[in-house]
Amino acid sequence: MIMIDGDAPPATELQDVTATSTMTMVDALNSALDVMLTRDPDVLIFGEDVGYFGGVFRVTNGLQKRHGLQRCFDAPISEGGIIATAIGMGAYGLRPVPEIQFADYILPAFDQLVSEAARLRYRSNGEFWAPITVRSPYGGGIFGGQTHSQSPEAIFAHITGLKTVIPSNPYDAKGLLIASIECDDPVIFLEPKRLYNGPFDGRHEQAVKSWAGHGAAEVPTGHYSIPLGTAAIVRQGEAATVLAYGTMVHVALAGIQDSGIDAELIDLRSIVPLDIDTIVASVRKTGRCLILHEASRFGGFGGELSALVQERCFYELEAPVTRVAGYDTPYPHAFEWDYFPGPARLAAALTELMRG
Amino acid sequence: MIMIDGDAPPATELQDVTATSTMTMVDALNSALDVMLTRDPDVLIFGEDVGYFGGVFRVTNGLQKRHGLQRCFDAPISEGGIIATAIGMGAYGLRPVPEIQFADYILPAFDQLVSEAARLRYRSNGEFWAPITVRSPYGGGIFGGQTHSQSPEAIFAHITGLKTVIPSNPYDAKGLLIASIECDDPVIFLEPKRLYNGPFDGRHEQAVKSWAGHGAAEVPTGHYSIPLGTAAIVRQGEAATVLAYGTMVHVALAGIQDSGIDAELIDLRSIVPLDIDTIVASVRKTGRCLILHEASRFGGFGGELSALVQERCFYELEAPVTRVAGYDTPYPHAFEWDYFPGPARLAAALTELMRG
Amino acid sequence: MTNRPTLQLYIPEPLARPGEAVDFGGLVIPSAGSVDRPATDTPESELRLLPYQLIRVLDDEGQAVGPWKPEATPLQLLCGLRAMMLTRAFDERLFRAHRQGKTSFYMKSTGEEALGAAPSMVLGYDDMCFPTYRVLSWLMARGYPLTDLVNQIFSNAKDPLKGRQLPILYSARDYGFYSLSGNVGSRFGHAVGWAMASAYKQDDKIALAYIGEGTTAEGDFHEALTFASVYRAPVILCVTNNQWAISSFAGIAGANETTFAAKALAYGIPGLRVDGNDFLAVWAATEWAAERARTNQGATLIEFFTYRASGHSTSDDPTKYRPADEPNHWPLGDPITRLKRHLINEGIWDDERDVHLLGEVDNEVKVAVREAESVGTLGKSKPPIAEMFEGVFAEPDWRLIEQRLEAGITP
Amino acid sequence: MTNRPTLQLYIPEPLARPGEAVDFGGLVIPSAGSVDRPATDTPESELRLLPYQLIRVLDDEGQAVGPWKPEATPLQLLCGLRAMMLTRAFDERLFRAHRQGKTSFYMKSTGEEALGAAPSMVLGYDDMCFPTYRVLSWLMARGYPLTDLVNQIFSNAKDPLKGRQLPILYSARDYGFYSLSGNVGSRFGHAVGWAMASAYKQDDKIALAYIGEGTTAEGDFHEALTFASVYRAPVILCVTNNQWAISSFAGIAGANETTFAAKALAYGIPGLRVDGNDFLAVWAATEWAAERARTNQGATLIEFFTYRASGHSTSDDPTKYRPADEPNHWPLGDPITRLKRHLINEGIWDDERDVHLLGEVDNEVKVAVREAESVGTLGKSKPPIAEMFEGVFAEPDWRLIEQRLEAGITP
Ligand SMILES: Cc1ncc(C[n+]2csc(CCOP(=O)(O)OP(=O)(O)O)c2C)c(N)n1
Ligand SMILES: Cc1ncc(C[n+]2csc(CCOP(=O)(O)OP(=O)(O)O)c2C)c(N)n1
Ligand SMILES: [Mg+2]
Ligand SMILES: [Mg+2]
Repeated sequence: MIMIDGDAPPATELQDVTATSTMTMVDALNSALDVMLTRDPDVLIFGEDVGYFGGVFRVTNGLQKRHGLQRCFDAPISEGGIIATAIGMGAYGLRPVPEIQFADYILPAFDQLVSEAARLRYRSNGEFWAPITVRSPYGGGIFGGQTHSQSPEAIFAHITGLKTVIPSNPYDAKGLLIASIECDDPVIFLEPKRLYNGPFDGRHEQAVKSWAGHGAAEVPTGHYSIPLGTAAIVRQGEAATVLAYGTMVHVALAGIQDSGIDAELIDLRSIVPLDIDTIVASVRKTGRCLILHEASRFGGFGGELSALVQERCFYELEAPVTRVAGYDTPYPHAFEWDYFPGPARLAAALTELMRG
Repeated sequence: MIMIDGDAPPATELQDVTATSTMTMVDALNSALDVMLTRDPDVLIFGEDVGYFGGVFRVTNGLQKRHGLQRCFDAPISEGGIIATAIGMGAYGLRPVPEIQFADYILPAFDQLVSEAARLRYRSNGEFWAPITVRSPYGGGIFGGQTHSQSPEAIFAHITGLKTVIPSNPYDAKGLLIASIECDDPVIFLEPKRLYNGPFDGRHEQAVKSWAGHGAAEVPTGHYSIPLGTAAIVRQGEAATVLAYGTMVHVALAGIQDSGIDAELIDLRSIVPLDIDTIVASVRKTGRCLILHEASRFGGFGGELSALVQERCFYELEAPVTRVAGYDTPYPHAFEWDYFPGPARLAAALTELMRG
Repeated sequence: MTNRPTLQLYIPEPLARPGEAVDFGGLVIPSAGSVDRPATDTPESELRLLPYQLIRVLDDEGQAVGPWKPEATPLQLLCGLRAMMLTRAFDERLFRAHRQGKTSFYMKSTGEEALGAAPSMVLGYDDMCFPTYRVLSWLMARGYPLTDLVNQIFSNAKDPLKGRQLPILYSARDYGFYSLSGNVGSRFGHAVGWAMASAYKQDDKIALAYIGEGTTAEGDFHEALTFASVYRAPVILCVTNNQWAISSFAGIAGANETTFAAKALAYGIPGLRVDGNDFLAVWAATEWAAERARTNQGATLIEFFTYRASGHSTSDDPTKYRPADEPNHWPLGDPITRLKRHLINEGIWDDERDVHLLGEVDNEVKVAVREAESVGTLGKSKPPIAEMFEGVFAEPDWRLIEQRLEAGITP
Repeated sequence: MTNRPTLQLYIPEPLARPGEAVDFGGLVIPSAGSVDRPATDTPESELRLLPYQLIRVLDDEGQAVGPWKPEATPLQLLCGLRAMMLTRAFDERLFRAHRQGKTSFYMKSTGEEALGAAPSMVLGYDDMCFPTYRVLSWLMARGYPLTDLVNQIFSNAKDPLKGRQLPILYSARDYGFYSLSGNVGSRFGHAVGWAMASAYKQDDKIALAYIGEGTTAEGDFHEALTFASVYRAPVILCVTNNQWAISSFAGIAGANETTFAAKALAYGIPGLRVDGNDFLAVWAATEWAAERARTNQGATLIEFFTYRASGHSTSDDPTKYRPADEPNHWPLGDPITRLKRHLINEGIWDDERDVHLLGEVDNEVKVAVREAESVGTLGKSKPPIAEMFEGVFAEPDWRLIEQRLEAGITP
């Protein structure tokens, strides 16, 4: 389903839509939370600085004022405590939407997410479960240095019982966040912070773009959701398949343009559940596959994608599945643009892929 | 270098060897710790129940008595605290060898390992570093249920700055543990607990085997080390390459025998650093590759291996790189042998691989 | 920088090891009834000595004395006694079942039976307990079906948890008993969140959580207490200080430096230190804390001072690290014996009835084990393999569906 | 279960928000000199009121009074004043440098300059400080080269951390200043391990660690204190309670329920609560705790009661969540002004010299910035790209070697 290039989202994905308005990704996420706080009294939000102040990225701005102190409040600086509390609330029957201020700071809560949230339903044979949605800004491109830039999706994708969702534009962000909150499983909802206020394509030397004018920035003001596990075909093409998510969707689009290669670009939107059918159909068609992610390459989610693609499309492949990713170093402050897998690296790899 | 099937370890890997003795993996690990406590006053051990009692798997048995209270002592039940303390000691100049009682319980310390141990040298430009070796029993096959059976190696392999080592026999266990302790980088040293007392090949319905009589159970009593990042070719073969580590090395050997296929079996021994040359050379020769691990398949380390192999050997591959792994469920108590990727699954996949 | 003393690393050690004479370090046991019982709305600033005292109700003669004496009825006390005796009988038999190879693992709560039983009776069925693996007596006090327990322990075809969990890591929602996991401490904060949710919904349910004294060292403990304090959650947070954490004595968790009840002071909430082998004191302390929780006064931390009379689990041999006769010297006695003496003292119980009850609970356990055995012990019977793939998510995704097929299960 | 009160979820809120009158809740400030100074070997059981008091030395007139008055020499105090003024001048100019686009990020420590400066002078160069991002004054008191600081902030070719770190996350081993990381709290336990290592080696070095009051909620805080207590580590653990954690007031970390110093009671170690804007009180408390550490008496927790007078960082606008004039009303004043008044009072300082010093430190900073600018500001200059691949491990593995080539770097 094409939507980044200005097409309207397909009607099947919409419900309840009365009007749209132009939104940044921050606006769209805020709107999703607002809609859910309004519709469901069991939804509540807490996290560091999310209450009166409205979050360091302003995603929860105004929600405490509009919905009351109990619905959106500040939490102690204790990521483990935040997630443990959310799980307990979830087990009670609420649908908490905790925020972790940066995805880098999810790690102190890793045990809660893996040993508890992800396993509660299974081990209790369905007596208890944790319908929590953990929102967290992630990824680089903002000169945040090592601990405000990381992309930890691979370590979640490996955990049985967790879902991991990553939007790339305002329209998806809202629809996927609503679907995540309504989902009865624990969801890690990673928000590409570099996309909060504009569709960044990796051309960092160019002027900053805003969402205004982008097709996916026209967002319904009401309730709608995008089913988790459905990828979006952002660009149709015949020569190769590019798999990406988050910021890298825009980088890929730019890189494809630069390369002049007629690549098909798939925005995974959620990595668990993964839309394997869309991926396989595309690679069967193109015979070539390139995976782009910002996280370090080794052990990253690209490895899983690469393995899946060659397991299922081996005999259709005309060249090795290729990965373009961050280097196997920590995220370095001064070398942000050297580390960042930008459009030039993508274009070069794509060109190389066509030679294979 | 072949050594599981009874051959003597190659001389280049040995130093200081005066005598050997028959050891279980527990004995060999204990011997490694003993040797290092004796040689280096900066080596010390702490962890839950490792002191007077000698560890729930007896790996530190007798060390407190032999080397003194300060060299091997009990720690509070606080995995985060244990690793944080070890990092501080490492920064001071010691070489702590903390034990985490089960790898499942490393998770509360995940932030310390990732954000601190792995990054300290990089971010301080070498002013501080953490030469710690975190020992932890891992893997299943002992009816330990969900939280005493997991194999978390994939989430470490993705972390830049961490090394991850996994022995499969007593000889390697000692040599690799000594190398890890002597290494100036933080090492996650995962001990396949099902191999502690015998070479388990996944044939759970058969009588339990002991290490006695196994070639790799003849272990030098003195100091020697095996360089991290060198795989061992456990079985030479021409038809396919099987990559495994830990318990799965023995399972693979059994499965290969059952299948009757002349597969080459590589024991990775450390997954970071990875001996890519040995892997690539083998797959180039055989044209087929199968990866076996106990952890859940999705997002597991097999994905990285599969990606690397097809990136580097695509034009030599005659069939898709195949993964045999635990299912994408938590580790289930009653279904241990259904979950466990045993020799039958390996043999079937290998047979299938030869058809490809 | 000269002339400085040489630093020394201090490693705490217990007073006695195997082969040495038992030494409880001259443990001072205040007499029963000696601690004041403040009103539950007393400000925390006036409660700061409580964590250093020891609340006891039953004296050495089995009299219930002092301000903490609860208003439990004779019938309630008899039910409590029964629950504790049932727990012990169950533990004995299932421990043996493990030795006989019928299951992979078992853990007893010998000596700590009061800690689950009394709170289970004080709290309501709407409330929720967040257990450790050592509070089976909570379920016993509520009549949880014994056969279901054994089925779980045997992971057999009738296991209520479908073979997914290690033995004794029960879940029993209808009995106010939250799902256990193997990780110690990681549900302590869930209790706080659950209690906050009840307050958020303006309901009237409260939560109670247990944690071992060894496990108080985990970050989870502190995080739970911080949230409980900041949001004044209606929760009772209980440290079961049974002196041992596997082979590590309580000093490794800080017991040489202060009491576990004193950890309450860090959060500005009341901390009670209670004789955990005194059923009435446990009852009374739970009531006090429950009243605080129910009246929007927030959380209470309770240290139950007790002793782990058996080994840690079937994998453990305590004579390897503590004097073999240490359990016999525990100065606070045995909770069952002490409650029994009290009931005899009160004239509502006698030795004859006691012997009869012992036979009765033992028989109940025997019947339950036999029933479970008829379904099958570990490995002899198990739920359908399809159960391995259920419950990972609310709905399975393609991976689970494919793998179920791969495992030979037809849909 | 009927007739129970309805529960209510309590969410703490600060007393004043933007547009409202500043309200410090009638904060009671005990007079300087009013708190006893116990001997450093006093048992913890006799120190349990200390955490609820407030150790102050400088009174409103700038007199140093009471038992905590330290023996710092006039020259030491002047050096302390200089370090604080230098810190403030540096903060002002580098904050502006960020506004001018010369770097990506900056954080000031305005109002908290005493917290780094005094301990830096009390401790030795062999000791180790485990800093937060808000104790630049530690380095200033030890004469760390300003240009190196600015080079780090600009991530330029002369950045001592080779462009790998976010601005201000310094590392300065030779100055007893441990490597900072972006995660708050995660080095608190390193200080304990480092101190234990010193004791293990029978050396005489001690450690000092800082943590923000907001960050005390992390599990790391509790774990560090547990280890420090159990092993009696020679470490000083300091909570810098500056009332705010980004936009969250200290009540979100539990400040409404008790003091941060009282958290010491949970571990059976002494807890001091100290006027953090009083250079002499900070000095004296550090000396007391250092003496305990050096004499094998173990750890001390100190709460420095202070106020974050500026925004959290360059990304923050504090007028969005607190009254704009709140900083002006902080009842404990400004550490620089107060020390200056004291020194004038003592006759060793005057306004003229002060103005001169102000110009001097400002100029020093200006020169350093200019020097760093001549190397280059962020993005205009950086270390060789090869540095990105260095230091991941002691020796690079094939991945780094391959990728270095891929990035166009010839070996
Ligand atoms: C996170 C975690 N770390 C370690 C363990 C291993 N372990 C299981 S029980 C136990 C001891 C717990 O002692 P305590 O908290 O005192 O409880 P008790 O057994 O005495 O009731 C340990 C260390 C675990 N299960 N989980
Ligand atoms: C583990 C972690 N969680 C969250 C953050 C985001 N963060 C950075 S500073 C800060 C506030 C810290 O407040 P406090 O501890 O009071 O220190 P102060 O800034 O007041 O000195 C937060 C939440 C972080 N850096 N690390
Ligand atoms: Mg215990
Ligand atoms: Mg603060």
